[in-house]
Amino acid sequence: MSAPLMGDASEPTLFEFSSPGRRAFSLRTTDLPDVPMDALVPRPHQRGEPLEIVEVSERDLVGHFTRLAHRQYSVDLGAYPLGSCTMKYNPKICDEAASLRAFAGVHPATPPSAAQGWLQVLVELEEMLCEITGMAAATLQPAAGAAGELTGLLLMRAYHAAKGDHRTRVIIPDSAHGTNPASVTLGGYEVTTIGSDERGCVDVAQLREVLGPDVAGIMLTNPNTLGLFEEDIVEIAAMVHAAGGLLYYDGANLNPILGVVRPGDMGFDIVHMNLHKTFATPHGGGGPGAGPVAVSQRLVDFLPGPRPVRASGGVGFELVRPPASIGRVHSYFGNSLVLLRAWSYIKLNGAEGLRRVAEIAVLNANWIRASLRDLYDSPYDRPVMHECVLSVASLKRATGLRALDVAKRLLEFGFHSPTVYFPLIVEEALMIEPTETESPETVAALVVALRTIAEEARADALAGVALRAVSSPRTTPVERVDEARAARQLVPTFDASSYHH
Amino acid sequence: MSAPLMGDASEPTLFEFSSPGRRAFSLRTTDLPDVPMDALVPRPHQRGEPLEIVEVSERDLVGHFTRLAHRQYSVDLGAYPLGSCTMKYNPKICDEAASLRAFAGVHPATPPSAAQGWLQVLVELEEMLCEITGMAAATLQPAAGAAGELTGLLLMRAYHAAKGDHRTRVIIPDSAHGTNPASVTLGGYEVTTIGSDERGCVDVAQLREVLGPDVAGIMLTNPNTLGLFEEDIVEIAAMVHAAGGLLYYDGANLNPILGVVRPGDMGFDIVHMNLHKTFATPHGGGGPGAGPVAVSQRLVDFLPGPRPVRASGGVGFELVRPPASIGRVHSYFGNSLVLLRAWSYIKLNGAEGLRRVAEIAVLNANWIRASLRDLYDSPYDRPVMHECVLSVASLKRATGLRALDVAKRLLEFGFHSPTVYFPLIVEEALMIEPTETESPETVAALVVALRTIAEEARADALAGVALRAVSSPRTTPVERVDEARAARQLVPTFDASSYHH
Amino acid sequence: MPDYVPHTPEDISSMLDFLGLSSTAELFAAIPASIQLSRSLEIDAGISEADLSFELAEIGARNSSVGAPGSGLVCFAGGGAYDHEVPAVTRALAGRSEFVTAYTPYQPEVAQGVLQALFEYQSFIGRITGLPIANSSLYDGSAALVEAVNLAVAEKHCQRVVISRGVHPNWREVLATFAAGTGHQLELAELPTGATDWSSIDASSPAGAVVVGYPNFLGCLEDLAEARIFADRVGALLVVCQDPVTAGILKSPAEWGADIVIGEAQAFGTALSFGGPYLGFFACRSELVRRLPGRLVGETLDLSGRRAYVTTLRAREQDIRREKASSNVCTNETLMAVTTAIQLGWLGTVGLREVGLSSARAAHYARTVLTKIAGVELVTTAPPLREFALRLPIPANEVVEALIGEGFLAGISLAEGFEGTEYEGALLLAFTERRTRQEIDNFAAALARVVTK
Amino acid sequence: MPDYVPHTPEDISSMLDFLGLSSTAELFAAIPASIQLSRSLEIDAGISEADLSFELAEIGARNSSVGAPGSGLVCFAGGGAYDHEVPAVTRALAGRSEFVTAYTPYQPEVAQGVLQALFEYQSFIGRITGLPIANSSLYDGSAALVEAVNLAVAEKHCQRVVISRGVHPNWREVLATFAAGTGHQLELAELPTGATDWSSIDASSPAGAVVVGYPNFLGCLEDLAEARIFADRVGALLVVCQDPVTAGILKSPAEWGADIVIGEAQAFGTALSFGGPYLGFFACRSELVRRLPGRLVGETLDLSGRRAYVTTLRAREQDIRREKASSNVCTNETLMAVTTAIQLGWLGTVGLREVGLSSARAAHYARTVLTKIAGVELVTTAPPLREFALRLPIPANEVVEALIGEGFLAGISLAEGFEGTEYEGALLLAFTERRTRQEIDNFAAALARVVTK
Ligand SMILES: Cc1ncc(COP(=O)(O)O)c(C=O)c1O
Ligand SMILES: Cc1ncc(COP(=O)(O)O)c(C=O)c1O
Repeated sequence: MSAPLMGDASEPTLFEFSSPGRRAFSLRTTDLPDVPMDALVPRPHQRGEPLEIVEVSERDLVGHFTRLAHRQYSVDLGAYPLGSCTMKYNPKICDEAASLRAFAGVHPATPPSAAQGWLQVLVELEEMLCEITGMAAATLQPAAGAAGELTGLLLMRAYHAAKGDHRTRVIIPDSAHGTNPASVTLGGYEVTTIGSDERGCVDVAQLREVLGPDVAGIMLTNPNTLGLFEEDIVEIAAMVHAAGGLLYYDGANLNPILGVVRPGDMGFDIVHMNLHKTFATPHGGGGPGAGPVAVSQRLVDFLPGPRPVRASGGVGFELVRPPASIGRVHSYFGNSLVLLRAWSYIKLNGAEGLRRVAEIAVLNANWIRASLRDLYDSPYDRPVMHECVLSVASLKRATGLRALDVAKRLLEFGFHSPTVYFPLIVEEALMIEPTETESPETVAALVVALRTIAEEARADALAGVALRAVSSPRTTPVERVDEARAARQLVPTFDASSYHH
Repeated sequence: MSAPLMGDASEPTLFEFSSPGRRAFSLRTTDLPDVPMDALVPRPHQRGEPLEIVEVSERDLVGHFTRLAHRQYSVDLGAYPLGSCTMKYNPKICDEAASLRAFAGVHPATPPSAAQGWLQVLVELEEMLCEITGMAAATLQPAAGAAGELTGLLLMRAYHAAKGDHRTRVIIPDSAHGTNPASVTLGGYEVTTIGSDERGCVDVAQLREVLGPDVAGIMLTNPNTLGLFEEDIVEIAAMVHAAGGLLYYDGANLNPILGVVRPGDMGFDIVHMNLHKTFATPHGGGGPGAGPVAVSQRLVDFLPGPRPVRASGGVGFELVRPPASIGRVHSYFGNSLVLLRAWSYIKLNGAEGLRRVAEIAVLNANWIRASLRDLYDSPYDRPVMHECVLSVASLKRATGLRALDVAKRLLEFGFHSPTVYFPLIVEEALMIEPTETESPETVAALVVALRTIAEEARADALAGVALRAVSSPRTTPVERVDEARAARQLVPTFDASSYHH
Repeated sequence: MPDYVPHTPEDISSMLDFLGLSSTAELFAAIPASIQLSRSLEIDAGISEADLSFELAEIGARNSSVGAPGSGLVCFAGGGAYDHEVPAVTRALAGRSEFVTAYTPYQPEVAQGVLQALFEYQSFIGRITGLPIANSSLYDGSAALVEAVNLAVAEKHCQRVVISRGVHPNWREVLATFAAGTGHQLELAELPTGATDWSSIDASSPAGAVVVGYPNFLGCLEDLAEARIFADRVGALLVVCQDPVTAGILKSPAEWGADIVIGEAQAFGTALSFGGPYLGFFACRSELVRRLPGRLVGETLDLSGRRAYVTTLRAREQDIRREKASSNVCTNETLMAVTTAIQLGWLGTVGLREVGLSSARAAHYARTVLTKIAGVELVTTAPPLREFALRLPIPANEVVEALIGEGFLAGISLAEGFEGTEYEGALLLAFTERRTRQEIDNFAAALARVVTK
Repeated sequence: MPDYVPHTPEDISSMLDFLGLSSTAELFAAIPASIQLSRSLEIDAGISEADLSFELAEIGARNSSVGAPGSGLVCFAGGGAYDHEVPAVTRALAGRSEFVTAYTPYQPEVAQGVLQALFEYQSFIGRITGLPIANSSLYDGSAALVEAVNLAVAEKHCQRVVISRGVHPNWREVLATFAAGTGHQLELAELPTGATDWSSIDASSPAGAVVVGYPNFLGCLEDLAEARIFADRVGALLVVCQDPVTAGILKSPAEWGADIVIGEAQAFGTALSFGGPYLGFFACRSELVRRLPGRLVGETLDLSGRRAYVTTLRAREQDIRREKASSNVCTNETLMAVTTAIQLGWLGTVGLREVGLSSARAAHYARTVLTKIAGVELVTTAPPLREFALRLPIPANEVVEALIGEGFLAGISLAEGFEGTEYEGALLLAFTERRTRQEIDNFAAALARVVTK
């Protein structure tokens, strides 16, 4: 198997580098007696056939994964304006923090007396997140946003149950992220979807209609997924509370409100945060994340346990179980190393730094919106918060250009694509989130690229030729990928592959 | 300034990302009194204009150098068969060794009592290198091969001088690496070049002619740069010694002789080694290296100092000055972290591992030679050691294909090029060194690529069209680079650049 | 303090100008003034990176870490979190910024690196579990368990779940937490010998899932044939929580008839990390693929016919199916899956077997040595493999505390999840290929001192 | 033991077959049997990577390192090797395997990464020294000094070299070592005040090079105007050994009239590393470019007209010019040059100035505090900057040994290169932006204890 690099051949799977007898591993010398297999494993449990996984040299292992890395876009390579994902630059110092032996080498079953450093970080992080959100306490256990949502819904359920109040429905706007309705179902509730009004905000009238004694609560994203702040939030909170419901804040995108406004002050009872977005934990290609959930005072007793707290004696830290705890939601304390990164990030930025994040994230997003609204539709034509949603609808009618084509063509300009086709309520949506770490120059270059794509489409349509964007990308490691084929002829593992060489 | 990535635009210089007021750095809080400049620096020494270097954000810094890295070939990306360079895979554990605080954090002025670990590594490495080369002692100070050569020549000079013997010439074969003659000049000697015979080896008759009382010594590379073992070495050694000269072994390429044959046993008096080749220190894009020099007993007293040795008391290690030391050849102890890597590499491989390196390096090289000699010329058609030199001469005459074109076209197949036009005694030379870490599959793929290139050239010539190889490479980060222009219109810094944007 | 935002004051004012604004405060005009924060956050001022390093060192010194060459505690704790070898090469490759700073692979054309690595991860998990389908990661072992039970319940339309007490007690607790939402009914099967006794469970009413560990939390080898028979009797899917490190020496759960195999794969290259991020793996039979939770990468072609990878069968997922999705998982543990693919590549066929064998060998030796100490005895009789629980003359939690001072993390003191059983207060020890004879002998001596004090 | 060679026994035998050989031993048939090694090397058997880690930890524990947050010695030693801040970002970028595992950029089409980084390094060095030409690295400060003198001597056809005693004593020694080959005659100018006194040197006969430090080894600011006058008087090129960390606050050597500026750039991102690998920088006036030692990267175009970089004016180099080359250097310190480009990008204009200022500020404070200790006094009167030498009541080497036990690397005890001068036995201290008031106060207290004991 050769090792294609600069050329445009694809990279073989690791399995195709395998050859019996090759090895990369070496292990400690243990000097342990060499007990025969039969003394270690009863016959019926012993494997018959050896388990063949792969046999490669360290050299081929390194070549393979280094080449794979060269086939991968990342924040470190360039701008990644995926809406709702907050792909900001992540300080390298946080990577180093997470690789310190003194933290990374601690076993989760270490008794609290020997893990005081970890407990301190967790408690301090909880305190800082509560200050940021304006809440009373938080659990750091949920491993990602969706896990936080479900935890929040179980807290809601426990709260109502403790009052003997049986409620069955949770209200979600149609612009919500898909995890919200999915979490509601797993939380044992029914979803009631409500629409957005012409401003792109919750339709308050509709909300009033669906509120009732069976409503456990409402889940809101604010700013919502259109990048718009729900201006009626105070009124909404009063309405929901009046109906006996709780307000859940999807804080996946906390970036634009840091130091500006706090969910607790808006009237929310439960807030989850995506530390892997706002607090600069790199996204790892799809995780790990961390989705802490902060709550108002009335929900504190229900939080998951064990919970790191300041020791009752005043010195040090200990683990406690809240009196009416819903129980664990993670094997241990959550994604601790992600939590350590977030702690580090907040320490580095401080109060002013965090507010600056919000200001510039919002400034960048508005600048982009203002620079593109003549060429792309701006469905709810108002200033935005940290991201803006544009639409390719008019361009599509005029030229055939789709949001997907814009996304693919943009790759050829050296940028990652925005989020497309979300939120679902906007036709041919492009959801652009520049974040605060991209410079004005980079943001301007992104605008130029997006303008070029629109203008190319117009020119091509006028000339009656096929749109350039439809055959893009061509300068990427592979050309446009056949997604339908993947689903039709499922090849989920190398063993199921038809490409044996 | 935008940040081009997947596209084929070139990457701006860091200076072009600069904008006044941007910053990446942050420093420790020192709480030191804020003394005014005039109290720190006398007026005449104070800078007038501020020194402007660059002002960029950490985000742009990371983006820039990550994109530069994506424009760079490396061993970790694929095979790098550069002859005479031994671009083998370097175990990652050695990188970790070199980054350990306990080693990397030691100041060179630390007293020996507080640097015993370092001295132990240096002494043990010296001992292992002496065993590998069959010599009595070594200095680890030279920072690279050429520095080792010069050190060796100064040792030669000191040796003769101590005997009151004034000699003026050093003999070097015409196949020698360019550093050899350059070092001879700096060592204060004149170069006498001798030719190679039809076997590609030292012309013994010619050597006999040039030997005389003014000859300080001879520098030999064995195997020589044709990849051939100097079969007459025993006779040569006897001749040179009889004439009162010393034998210098250019051991830059020690790979093929590890555990097989030792320069000391061949009769050499001085040996330099390139640890950055044989002992798996990554080459760093052109350094750092390490070029220890090992010597026979009669030269030990002349070695550079300070020299780490086992303490005379028997416990621990100390620094001594050899009685007739030529003096320091490095600011401190040499490229210590490179030395630590080499120590680690030898420890990992052990005696059998090192011999295996030699065997497989030689096996791979011979396999390549045998697989290509029908299409490329094999000027000295004999089995080789760790590398083989082929020639494009016949192909050039038949088709116009040059060694340079082969090199450039090979890049498109995902391989680095071999060394070209060296050694100088072979017309249109391709010098191929696969090393032992490339698998048979990779070596075979390299052969296929080289065969394809030759066959393409024949086909193109037959068809009377321009050779494909002449316009290659096209799939690389830049196309063929205009070297003449670089020399003609020298632009050695950004400030001298005509590309201000 | 460091500043990760590139905008200079001039940048800001020219951008504000363009927007017709005169201050950044105006950017937030849509937010009612009544709720805007009128003060600074009460968070300390930012500190420099250098100062942070010193603070991290100071706080970190209050932790006892394990496994560092030449320092730290020697680790005998396990329970889903193990001190296995992580070579430099795994750290170097998994730490590459292209993997670390990428998002979920939404644009496959520029995400082939992550996608192919995940495809290879799925292929490895397929081989280790013996099943044809594996997803591309879940949060941790507990999350994988929850998803497995949800799948089984949905498939069988039956919310009764029979779970062995031999499944990790924390995972069982997570399952119970989430059952408050789903309404699943959980029933516990006991461990008289250390292995599960299904006979005491009512087999006359149906169940959706039967869940068992292999080896189980107490380190015992379960008779999966019996578990399979029991699952068939109650019409349930058989969910096996596998210790994947044992895959090289044990029959695969699929061979025993498992329908779903899940577990924790921290052991393959991920640091102990005080419990996270870890890696939940999930594999199942082909028929179940349309209920698979989480992401699945499939092989396909690009327009020019080259092999390519993409996330597929996405119609199961929450962003498309919303409240009808097979799971709510979105962000998962991709980087740990990539790490695992690298680590398994490093171990290879021989290494994986060797790690399993060496771990079992160390446990075997330690059992012999430790049970020679007066008052120390094995609490289980079922066959052990690389973990085992000991009854000690004094409470296990005291022993653990005492031995930290001697340089050992002695194990896990069994409490939660074993209340009222014979295992409460026992010490659970785990062994990996990194434990040497010397370490075990030293540990035995220290343990003997502590329990006879 | 690990095996980094991929060949299986089957691979080997089939390759041997193809070559018509029956054993690997036959591959070495060209080597006379009489000299072939008939035994194994007497080197221990290979050990595993894990075992190596333990061995490294054990040996490393016998070193006292400096500067680690929260542990190690607090560093007051300098002399060309400084404890400056190295941020995570520099380590991360300079550690990328594309930079680390590349060779010298012989094929520019696939080496634009290293070439452009070197071009940027050259540009930085140009600005720091104030000169238009900089090469792409030499081994260390001493090698740069040797090359500078060689260039000057060749340019001026005069082997007399006048060098200030204020140049690093180790570098002076290296220069002397190599002068045995070149035949240069070295003459030392003394430092009565701590700065160089050229007046006692014979100015009537010509010289090729005049060499001076800025600031010099004792930390003093030399009057470069005087040095320039002296160099002109003897017809020599003026070579200045610059501490580049001071460039942000001091007039550049070029402004003072230097022809060649060299020095050690370890301070910009490279670890102390027990003395290497370090980085010798080299800059000169344009007219001297054809004698420039080492590699030079230039900007050019590719065939399609895009900006590209390549090593240029290669006719100076040994592989082309052989015995007539301007230098024998081949492998240099590219990775450290790349590191420096990254580090200077991180520092930027403001950071570079700040580092210089803070270092000077720390030295200023320390001078005040330390000279209050009875019997401790400054040995120089020339203006100091960020280093200075103290006379102590007891020998400096004893003080250094004693203070290691108290957690300090107190400085360099002056001996070699200062024999017989008033500086012999003094303690040379250096300061960087990483030294805090607290550290200096603690150090002063410890020093007072030691010298009054
Ligand atoms: C608005 C919103 N809510 C919830 C989520 C889910 O978070 P996670 O992916 O961490 O589960 C996301 C992120 O994808 C999001 O953008
Ligand atoms: C045969 C030979 N001798 C000497 C050298 C010079 O070594 P270095 O580049 O380390 O100075 C080399 C390497 O380039 C070489 O291949």
